[in-house]
Parts: sequence; structure tokens; C-alpha cells
Amino acid sequence: MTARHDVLEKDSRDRREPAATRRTFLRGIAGAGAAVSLGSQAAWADGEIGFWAKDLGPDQLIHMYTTIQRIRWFERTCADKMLTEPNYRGYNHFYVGQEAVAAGVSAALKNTGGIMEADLVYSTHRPSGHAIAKGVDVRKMAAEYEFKATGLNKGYAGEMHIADKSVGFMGADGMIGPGPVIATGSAFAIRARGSKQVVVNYGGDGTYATPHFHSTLNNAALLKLPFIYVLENNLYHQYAHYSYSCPMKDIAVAAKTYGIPGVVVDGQDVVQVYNAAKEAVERARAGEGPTLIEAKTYRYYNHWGAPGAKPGELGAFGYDPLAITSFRPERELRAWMSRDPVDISRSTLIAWKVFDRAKADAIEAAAKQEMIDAFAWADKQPTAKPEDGLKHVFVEGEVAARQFG
Amino acid sequence: MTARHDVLEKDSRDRREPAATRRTFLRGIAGAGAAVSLGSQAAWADGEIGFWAKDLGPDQLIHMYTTIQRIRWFERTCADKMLTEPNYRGYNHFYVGQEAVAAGVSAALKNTGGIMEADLVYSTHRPSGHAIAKGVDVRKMAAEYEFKATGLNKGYAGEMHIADKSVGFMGADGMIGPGPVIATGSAFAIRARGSKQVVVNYGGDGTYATPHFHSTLNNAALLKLPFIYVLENNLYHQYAHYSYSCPMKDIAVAAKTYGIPGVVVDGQDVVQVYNAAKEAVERARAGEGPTLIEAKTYRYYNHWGAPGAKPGELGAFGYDPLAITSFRPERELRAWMSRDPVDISRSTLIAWKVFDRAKADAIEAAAKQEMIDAFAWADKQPTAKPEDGLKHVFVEGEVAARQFG
Amino acid sequence: MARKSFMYSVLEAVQHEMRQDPNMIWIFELTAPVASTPGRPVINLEREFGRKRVVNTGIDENWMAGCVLGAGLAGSRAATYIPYQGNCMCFQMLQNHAGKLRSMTGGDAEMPVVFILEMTGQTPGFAGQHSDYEIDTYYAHIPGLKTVVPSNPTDAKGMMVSALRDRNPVAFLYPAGLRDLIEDVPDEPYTTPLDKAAIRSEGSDITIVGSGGGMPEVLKATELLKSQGMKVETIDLRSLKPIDTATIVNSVRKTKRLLTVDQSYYTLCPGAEVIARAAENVDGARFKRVAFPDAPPPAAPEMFLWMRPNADHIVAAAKKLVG
Amino acid sequence: MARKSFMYSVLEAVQHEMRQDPNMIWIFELTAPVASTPGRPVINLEREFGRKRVVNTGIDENWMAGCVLGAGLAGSRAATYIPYQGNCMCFQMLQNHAGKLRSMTGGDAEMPVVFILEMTGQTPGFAGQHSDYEIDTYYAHIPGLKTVVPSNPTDAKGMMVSALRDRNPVAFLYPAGLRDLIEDVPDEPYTTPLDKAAIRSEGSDITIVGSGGGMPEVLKATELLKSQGMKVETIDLRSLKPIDTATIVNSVRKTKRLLTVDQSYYTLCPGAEVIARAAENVDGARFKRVAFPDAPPPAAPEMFLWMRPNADHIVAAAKKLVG
Ligand SMILES: Cc1ncc(C[n+]2csc(CCOP(=O)(O)OP(=O)(O)O)c2C)c(N)n1
Ligand SMILES: Cc1ncc(C[n+]2csc(CCOP(=O)(O)OP(=O)(O)O)c2C)c(N)n1
Ligand SMILES: [Mg+2]
Ligand SMILES: [Mg+2]
Repeated sequence: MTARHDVLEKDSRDRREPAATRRTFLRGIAGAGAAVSLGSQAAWADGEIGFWAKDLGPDQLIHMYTTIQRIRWFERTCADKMLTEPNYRGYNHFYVGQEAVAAGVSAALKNTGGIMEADLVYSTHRPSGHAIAKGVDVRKMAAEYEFKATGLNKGYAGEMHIADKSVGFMGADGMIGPGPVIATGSAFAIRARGSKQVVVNYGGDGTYATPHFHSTLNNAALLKLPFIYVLENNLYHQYAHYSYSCPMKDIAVAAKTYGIPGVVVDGQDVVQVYNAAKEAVERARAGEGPTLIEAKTYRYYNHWGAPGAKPGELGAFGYDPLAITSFRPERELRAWMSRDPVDISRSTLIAWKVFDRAKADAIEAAAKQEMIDAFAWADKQPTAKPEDGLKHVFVEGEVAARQFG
Repeated sequence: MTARHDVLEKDSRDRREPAATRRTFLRGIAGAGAAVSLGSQAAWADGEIGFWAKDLGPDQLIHMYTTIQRIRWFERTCADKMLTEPNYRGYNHFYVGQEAVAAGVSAALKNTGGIMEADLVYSTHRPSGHAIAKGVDVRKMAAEYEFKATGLNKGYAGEMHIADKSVGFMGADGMIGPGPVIATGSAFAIRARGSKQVVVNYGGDGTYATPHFHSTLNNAALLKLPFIYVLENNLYHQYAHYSYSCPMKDIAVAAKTYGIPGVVVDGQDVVQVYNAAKEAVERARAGEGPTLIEAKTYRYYNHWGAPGAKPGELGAFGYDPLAITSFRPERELRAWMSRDPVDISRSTLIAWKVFDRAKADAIEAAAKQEMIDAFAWADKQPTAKPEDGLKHVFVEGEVAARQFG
Repeated sequence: MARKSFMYSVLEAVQHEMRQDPNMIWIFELTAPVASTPGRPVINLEREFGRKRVVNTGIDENWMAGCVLGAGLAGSRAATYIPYQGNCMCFQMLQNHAGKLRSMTGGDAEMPVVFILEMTGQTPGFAGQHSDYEIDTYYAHIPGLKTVVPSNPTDAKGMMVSALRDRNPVAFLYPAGLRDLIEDVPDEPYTTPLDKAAIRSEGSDITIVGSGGGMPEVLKATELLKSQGMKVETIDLRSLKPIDTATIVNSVRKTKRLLTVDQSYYTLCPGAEVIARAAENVDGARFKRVAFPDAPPPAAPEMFLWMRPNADHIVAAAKKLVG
Repeated sequence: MARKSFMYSVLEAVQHEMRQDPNMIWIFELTAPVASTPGRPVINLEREFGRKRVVNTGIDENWMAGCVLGAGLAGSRAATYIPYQGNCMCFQMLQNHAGKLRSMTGGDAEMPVVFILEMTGQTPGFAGQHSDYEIDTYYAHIPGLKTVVPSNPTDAKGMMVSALRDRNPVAFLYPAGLRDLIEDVPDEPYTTPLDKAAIRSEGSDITIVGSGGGMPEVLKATELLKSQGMKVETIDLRSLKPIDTATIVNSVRKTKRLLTVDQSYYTLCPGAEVIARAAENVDGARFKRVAFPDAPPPAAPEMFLWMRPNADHIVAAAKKLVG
């Protein structure tokens, strides 16, 4: 039940047997109130559920682990800067705790070739993990978070709107609702032009209650679009528990209305996520239509920024601003941290003898260093030129300054 | 399979046994492609499904029949005016064929006492039937359809926006989507103030695909609102079959997601509609939350106005404007006309010995005369004063004329 | 060259572009993409290009707009025809996404899409939601979205070709009240600029500025006034974003009298912007607006037709301003 | 009398009205209806009135707006606080329903409801959707909806009491950028008219008109200009629908110089309407606008702060106009 503070800290769970580890997860899921669809439970009982990800070689498995670590350390580096450097201007909706979702999904996608060839990913206001897993350059991301002229989006985006078409990362979108609708449009275009791409849309539990949720699934189902809705149910939207906006426990059951598969998956286990994504991608590429995947997961920080967090430590505790209707209990957070996606992927791969602890540590250390370097590089980049604010409104030219009268 | 042309025409089906008649309906339902939920079919098989509406006395049953006839003749009178009087300015989205839905629903409601006491009904772009069943004055309606200054809404509304708070008829709304959302707001207010009212929202099969459909049912379910969504599935929105916008056969199954009852009912049989409405109303009044009722029904005219219709004849045939993606087949219309709500209610009540044929004919004749008189009265009413267009923007005063510069 | 309606002209442009570009899609709802005109083949986009590229949907204009936006972002040109009842259902999609995504991504996002936004036919008797003419203002205030409102079939075709070839999102307002206008329109594709007003009449006494659905009455008034000896310079805005300031200002510098005509509600109608731009740039001019009152249009034709600006109103206002 | 923030002042008004009227409801989403200020009790509407009357919902601002509208139609007073991210999600509900239902029903429908529409805090770094200031224009163009935009806690409280007691629907724009303004506000309820501009400074050299989130910089510029000897008449619009034409026109008749200041995008900003009304009514005046360019606000503070009108810009523009 202790949080991992540092890569050098020795975690006793490394030595656990994978089977035992799996049992722990299952208990954890029950304990933390997350649910797994009956279908999967039955499959688990049979003992063969593709859990072993037989189609993935060691390199791919290690890549998934590396992705998780890179996301983790991009964010921890960012959090530490926010907590310790008063002049740091960046901010973040931290993804820490959910890394296995993005890592597992992207492992099932084609991440090169631009918008006409890559699989396309639509992200949310919580984009770092989705972007890194899709292959976005972390140095440019770090620079963008600091609004630098050489940032991924030249300082126009900040964290909330980063995009990089070249790897099929269609962008963060700060609005809750419209993103999935727009994503189905990309899927429509793909089906119309007959390319083999698929579109993944990430959305939180908060997206369930939006009117757009219905539009998205209904049209995707009617038109059999190559579309996958990865709903990351981290139990909260801002500070409201999802039971305030959703009458059922598993959001995935909404898929039934539309006659499409609705899958609940353990979002802390990258292999489980990969398996579900893989199946959905194959379905989509085969022209069989959309899938709704609900990943049960949790974020270790608060909705936005790093309030309640301490430099060098993982997670944010004790921040409970005035008058929040349903603030999460600390023990809920601690329970979820005991099923950490880093630990799970690490011990799984060690148990499978894909790598040993030394290699796992080395990957973590490299990821940490990469991110420290990325943020250092970002710091040194030039800031935006004020007048450039008149650019990029339209493809061509710039608009007139009007603030001077 | 012949259409009823006139009250005086002798309809052989009057002499049928009710049981035979019921069998005919069931065959009709199957033949015309409409569906009845498994639940109801099982109940029918058991032979006891509240079909006999034991809680209704003869007066109430006769009232339902009378309502059906009044709606029918309001509309037929209007259609004949549109077809024969070149200067007639009114128009209508005819409800003919669907009368049993509104008649059955309103029979389960309280229709007096204004917005603080009556049950409230939200209507659509197809309001005549809903309004008449709720108790709106037909003379004022007829005058409103002709934009008269003394019309129900002083000529501001025309057909598409008629409203009469005094009987709890909250109004037609020409937009597809928002109405049900607004209706849940009334239900929220009712729950908050603790009055015993319920809110009924009518919507077509076209409303299923709107994003508002999800908002409506989700919030009504979450907040356990005294709310009833009567979805009149007449198979088409404008000229598109509902299968173009809905992946399932019974829209009522959407209720499952929200954990509320979803009921499919034969919309041609006023008693069936009444029974379903009654149950939903009781549920809502008891604080047990919303119900979605899908009434399978059909309209005898085209979407709007009377194209394809002939004076004095029922229904519109052969109108197939250029390039309509899925125009309804004539035999579909004729099949539905063979299960006419007027005939069904009439033969049911005769079989039950609630009235005899002479009484049934007299009611029809009176309804017809009432409507002829109403439209004649409306014709003679004064037209609106141009300058009054600046009124009723706000509660107080009027806005400035701007068209003169 | 043949006589064509607004809709035929628009669909001819779309058909040509869709034949050139096998990836281009079209989403429709009520108005099947079909048009005919004597002597020319019937255009039926659904039949010609098939339901993978041309599809009707449920009643969800927000999805329609989002769909073409997403298609554009994914590299396919796309257009949708939103019926007038839904032209504000999709408002947020254009306001917060189409108009901002290029800027928010520092130029990464590209949206070669056209939103055809039908405005009501303003048919007397339809009332409120079904007779209003107001979205010109809402859409023209959005940055990053080109907003145009052609007023005749010839412009409609040329501007549709330009809009479809533009790499920016374009809101193409279609005043359905103009659906009966028929005129000779060239058969081959041609482009008409999306940022230039058209001077419909040259004169030195007064500048009259209108747009879209109001133009037929503006042109009628222009003829009436000219027949009475007034030298009228009449401008059809055509584009609301950007507005062609130079054409307006040059004209008002000459005439020193500016009358704007709108069927949009008075407060914040496009004419307000036209007057403001002229007033910022020309000293000593006089200004007047004719517009629909700040009231929803009532159903009764007596009220509605009295409220909607017409040629008589324009003539009288022009005389007041010049006299 | 105590020092109160904008939010405390607004909730004090709401609390008072909800105590008077046991039927009144309040719908919220992100911003729990809670406010505190030193020396006064914490206001918590949810706790005080219970979740039957005060409830948070899912992320569905269109439902929130529709809900209070339906409550109002059913005879219960109602208000909702729409967070800035959703202030155009509900646009159609206000534009096509709240604004038109009274007219469309010939006066049958009554909507004693208030939509509090948060506008962004315009925080540098948030970009596009999270830094824009634009809805003043969209909402002010709607007929049948009163649209107000208070610029300080005192007005906010008085106008909220008026809005809640009004039998018409009111769009109450709340520029969240003003959330740090704190001033002495009376404890007891009082009303402030919803249709009157406020003259913040009297003078004869120039009229400066601003509103809402722009007012602090307008007032700062006013002081700077006065300290340099210019006689500045400064007007805070407060109401955008209806606009208080008389106050504007009277002032411009006197000063013959009108400078408008907006944080809304230039094209069709409220200042355009103000200039048009003055220009229609006053001959020989000169006009100028300061506004946000027609561009979504970029994230980088360097760009954003350069683009947003501030006191320096206003001072320079005023000098150009008067000099
Ligand atoms: C339309 C809209 N309303 C409100 C917001 C404010 N908002 C930003 S993030 C958020 C919560 C989203 O929750 P969820 O979808 O569960 O994602 P998570 O933050 O948990 O990743 C809200 C309400 C918004 N961005 N857009
Ligand atoms: C938002 C919106 N989009 C489009 C329309 C145009 N329209 C009017 S009625 C209608 C069909 C409605 O079909 P349905 O709900 O099945 O009702 P029915 O006409 O069958 O009674 C449509 C599309 C509209 N009124 N509102
Ligand atoms: Mg969440
Ligand atoms: Mg229908």
C-alpha cells in the first residue's frame, strides 16, 4: 500500500509470482469498487483469455513498459517543476495512474504515416499520456507546455490542445463532448476513402452524460465505422463521482442499445488493455464496426495541476477545496496506487522473463533522464513573438490587429 | 383493407367479435412490420393484460372514443379546407391515424388546474391530436391555424407553436430534440416543489437519434423525475424510414441503459395505450421515476400538409416527390389503415356493450359538426394587426419598429 | 450556360468537385442532394457517389457538422447541408472547434470543409423558429471560420467551388428564401472570391449595403430610386467574415450616406458592423439602418410581412437619408 | 455592508430569493454554489436547500439550460450556472426556445428564469476555447432574451435580484476574469435595473463605452486620461439587450467622440452596435473601436496579453481620437 517514490526504491512486489500478482489485481478491483464485465470474468475462470498476449514479441512488450515509464516520468518531471520552480509556467492535467491505458491502446495501432495512413487518435484535456504513447516528440511537448515558439504547436496550444498529425495524434480537446463526434467524422472519411485506418477516441467517464455520447455511438453503429471509443473511467469528473451522472455501474453496458460490443477492461494492466484494443482494431479494420471499451482506472493527482502533491513524491493527497460535493477519499487513492500500472507491467514482464529487474530499472532510469533532458531543452527555447498571435487563424496570411484602435 | 370515407359508410368490421378483432390487430402488427415487446406478447398469451381497462367506466371509455373522433374530424375538416379553399391559409402536420395515442394518454392525466396543478404535456410539430386530447378549445385552435387575432395564441403561433397553459398543454415545438429536455425541467420543478403532477413528453421516432434523447432519459432516470416519454413511432421522420437513424427495431430498448421501464404498445388501440400510460403515471406520481413508452403507430397523410390527398377521402396516396430516399409504399399505408384507431375503439366499445352503433355514429356525427362549426367560426374572426408584431417579445411593453430605418 | 436555381448551381459545383476528388464526402439530412433544371441532367449526389460517400443521418445536425469536421481533419474534403431548423444545433461545433482548431494547434489542424447552413425560407405563417433570419450575426462573429452568404445562383456556384477548394472551414449561409431565384449560370466550374463584396450598382448619392436574403428587395429598391433620379451605389456584402472593408469605405467616402439593410434582427445585425467600419474610417457621413425588429417573427402574415424590410421601406429610408 | 466578491454577491441574491420562494430551483455543474467572505456566513445553496432543489448534473450544459427553462414554463422560478466551457453548448436552447417561446405562443409561455453564463477567466496560457471572450455578441443578438453583463460585485448583486424577479428569461453573463474584484456590497437585497447603462465618469471631450470583463481596464484608462487633463465620459453598458441607446446618444451628442472597448472579437463586437446607434443618431461625430482581433486567443501569454485590449491601448486610442 505504499506509493513508489523513486526508481531506485526497491519494490518487494517485484519478487511476487505473476499468478499471485494477478490475484492481487482481481482483489484490488473488487476492493476499489471497479467492476469487470461478467463476460471477462467467465473467460478468466476458464484460464484462457488472451492474457498472455501471445502475438506480442519481447520487443513490443518492452516497448509497452517503456511507454508507461516515459509517460510516468514526463509527468513526474512536470509535476516537480510545477511544485519547485515558481517561474515555471506550464500546467498539466496529470495522467499518472492511467498510463497502461494509452500504452496498451497505442501498441495495437499504426503510429506512422500521417493522417492518410496512421491510425488516428483523438485525445482529451488530459493528453500527455495519449500523445506520448502515440509517438509525439516529448521535447517539443515539453516546450509547448511552456508556450515556447519552438514547441510542438508553436506556443498556441499549451497542454490542452497539443496535436501532431504526423503521428496521427489528432489533438487534445478541452471541451467535454464534441471530441468523440468529430472522431467519428474521421472514421466516416476513412470508410469512404477505403483506407485501412481506424480511429480511437479517448474520453473520460465525464463524457458519458454528454448528449454527444449518444450521437457518437449511434452513428458509429449505424454506419459501421472503424471507430473505437476508449472510455477511461477513472471514477471522477473533476470532483464529482461518476455515479452523479450515470445510473449504471458499467458505462460499457450502454453499448447494448446500439448493438455493438461493450467491453470492460482492467485499465491498470497494459496487457489486458492491449488485448481489448487489438480485438477492437481488428474488428474495425475488417469493416465490422465500432467497439466501446471501458477501462477502469484512476488518476493519482487531482483534476488539474499538482495541488496536494509534494516534490519527488508520487500522487496528491489531502487537497480538499471548499465545498466539493464528493471529494475522493484518500484510502480510495491508496488502494488504487497499490495496483500501479508501472508495477504491474514490470512484474509481469519479469515473471514472463521478458526482462530482468536490472533491465527494468535501466529502462526507468533512461526514461527519467530523457524527460529531465526534454524539460531542460524546453526551458531554453525562445518564447513566442507577440505579433505572431495574428497568425494561424486561417491557412493563409494573418488577421488585423484591433487592440490599438 | 378499404379506407373509411365517411361516418355514414357502413363498416362491416362493426359486426366482428372483439376476440377476432384482436387477432386481426395482432396479424396486422406482424404484417405491417411493427413490433410488440416480448413481455407484452407473453402477457397477451396469458390472456390477462389489463386489456379490459377495468378501472374505466363507460363515460370514460366513451370520452376516449369521442376524443378520437374529434381529433379525426378536426383534421379531416382542416384537410378538406386545404384541398378545396384556395384562400385558406392554415396548414397542418396531420395526426390522423395516430389518434389513439393522444386519446389514451390524456385519459390517464389530470387536464385541469393550470401549470401548478394539471399534468403537463409537451407536444411536437404534429400537435393537433395532443392538444385536443388535452382539452384545448378547438374553435380557438382553428382560428389560430388561420392566424386570427382571436386565435388560441393571437395569431403568433400558427399550427406549429400552439400552447394553452390553462389545461396543461405546454405547447407544440417545431424543433426536433430540445422539447423532451425542456419537459424534464418541468418534471424537475414538480419534484422540487412536491406537487403531484406528472409531465408527458410526446416525441416521434425522429427524436431517438437526437443527442437530446440521451440527456432526457439519463437525467430523468438519475433524478427519478415524474416524467413519461411517449415516443410515437410512426416509422418515418419526414420521408426517411426510422431504420436510417436507429440500429434497433424497438426504440424502447434504449430504456435499459438507464434502468427505467421501456414499454412497447400498440398505438392503434386506445385501451392498450391507456393501460401503459396509466401504469407510467402511477409510477411517476409515486416518485418511482420515468417511463419510456413506444407506441407503434402510423400517419395516414404525408409529413406535412395534404399533398396526395383528395377532398372527402381519408389519407394521402401516390405523393412521391423527386428523390426521396425511402418513400413509404402505398401498401404499407393501406395495411395500417386496416387497423384504424377509430374502427378499433368503436368495435371494442360496441363489443363491450358500452354503446351501440347508433350511439357511435351519433358521436361521430356530432364531432364532425363541431369541427365544421369551429372552422366556420374561425373563418369569421379578425386578422392580426400588423403593429402587434412588436408585442409579446417580453412580458412588458413592446419592441421598437426597425424596418423603416 | 443554362437557367439554374440556387440549389442546382450549388450541387453542380459539388458534383464537379466530388468527381475530381474520390475522397470527398457529403452528409445530408432532410434535403436529399438532388436538383434538376430543364435541359440539364438531374443531379443526384446520393445515387452518383453512393451511400459510402453521401449519406443521410438521423436528426442530429451537431453530429453532421462534427462529422465533416472530423473528415476534414483526417484529410478528406467534406461538406454538409444543415437544414434551417438545425442551423444552431451545430453552432458550438463551428464556434469552438472549426473556428479555433487551427489556431489552437498552431497550424497543425487543417479543415477543408464546408458547412452549408440553410436559413429559413422566412415563409409567412411559420413563426419564430421557422421564419427567423438571424444566424448571419452568430456565425460572422466566429474567428477562423469564413462566413459567406451568396445572394444569387451565379455567386452561389462560384463561391461554392471556392469554398470547397479552400483549406479553411467555410460557413456557407444559404437563405432558402432565395430558392425561387433562377438565372443563367455557366455550366463549367469557376471560382468567385470568398472575401470580396460586389458592387451591384454604381452611384454617388448614397451607399446601400445588403446581403443574402435581403438582396432582392435591395435591388428592387435600387431600381426604384434610380428611376426617381437618385444615384445609388449598391453593395452586396457576399462575405461576412472577412468583411470587405475597403469596398464599403471607398463607397462611403464618395457618397457620405450609408444605408444598411438586413433581415437579421436590428441589434448586432451585419449592418451594425458595416456602419461601424465606415464610421471609424469616414468623417462627416450620415448613417441609417433598416432591419428586422428585435422580435421573433410572428406567424400571422399580417404581422410578419409588416415587420420584414422590403423595397418600400428601403426607398423611404434612402430618401430620408439623402433628402 | 461587507467586502464581497462577485460570486458571494451573486449567491447572496440567489439565497435571499430562494428563501422567499420555496419552489425556486438551482442547477449547477462544476461550480458548487458555495461562497464565503470574511465576517459573513458561508453560503452553500446545496446544503441549505437540499438536493431536490439544488442539484449538480453530468456534463450537459444543454440539459441544464433546458431544465431551468422547463421549470420556468411550469411555474417555478429557476436559475442555472453554466461553466464557461459550456456556454455555447446551450446556445440553441436560449436562441430558439427561451428567446422565442413567449412570442411564438402569443404570450402564453412565461419563463422566470436566469441563465448565468460564465465567460472564461481569460487566463493567459489556456488558449482558444478556454481564454475566449465572445458570447456577449451571440447572446445579445437573440430577441426575447434579456442579456446583461455586470462588471462589479455591487451591480452583480442588484442585477441578480432583478433578474430573478423578472418574468422574462435573462442571460446573465458573468466574466470570470472579474472573480478577484472585491468591494463593499450591501447585505440586504436591492434591485438594479436590467436596462440602464451606468455613467462611470462624466466629461465632455470623449465618450468611452465598455462592458463586463473589459471595464477594469476602461476605468484604469479613464483615470489615466483624466490625470492628463482629458474630460472623459465613461459608460458601462451593463445591459446588452436592450442597449440603453439614450445614454449613449446623449453622451455622444455632447462629446462628438466615441471610443468603444471590447474584449470580444472585433467583427460584430458590442462596440459595433454602440457605434452604429450613435452614428445613426448623431451627425459629425468621430468613432473608434478597440477590440480583440478576429483571432482565437493563443496560449502563449506573450501573444495573448499583446492582443487583449488594456488601459494603455485605450489611452492611446482616446488620444488619437481627441487629438
Ligand atoms: C462542455 C464542457 N463542460 C465542462 C468542462 C469542464 N471540465 C473539464 S475536464 C472536466 C471533467 C472531465 O471528466 P472526465 O471526462 O471523467 O475526464 P477526466 O478528467 O477524469 O480525465 C470538466 C467537467 C469542459 N471542459 N467542457
Ligand atoms: C432540429 C431539427 N431538425 C430538423 C427538423 C425538420 N423536421 C421537422 S419534423 C421532422 C421529422 C420528425 O419526425 P418524427 O420525430 O418521427 O415525427 P413525425 O413527423 O413522424 O410525427 C423533421 C426532420 C426540425 N424540426 N428540427
Ligand atoms: Mg474521469
Ligand atoms: Mg415519425
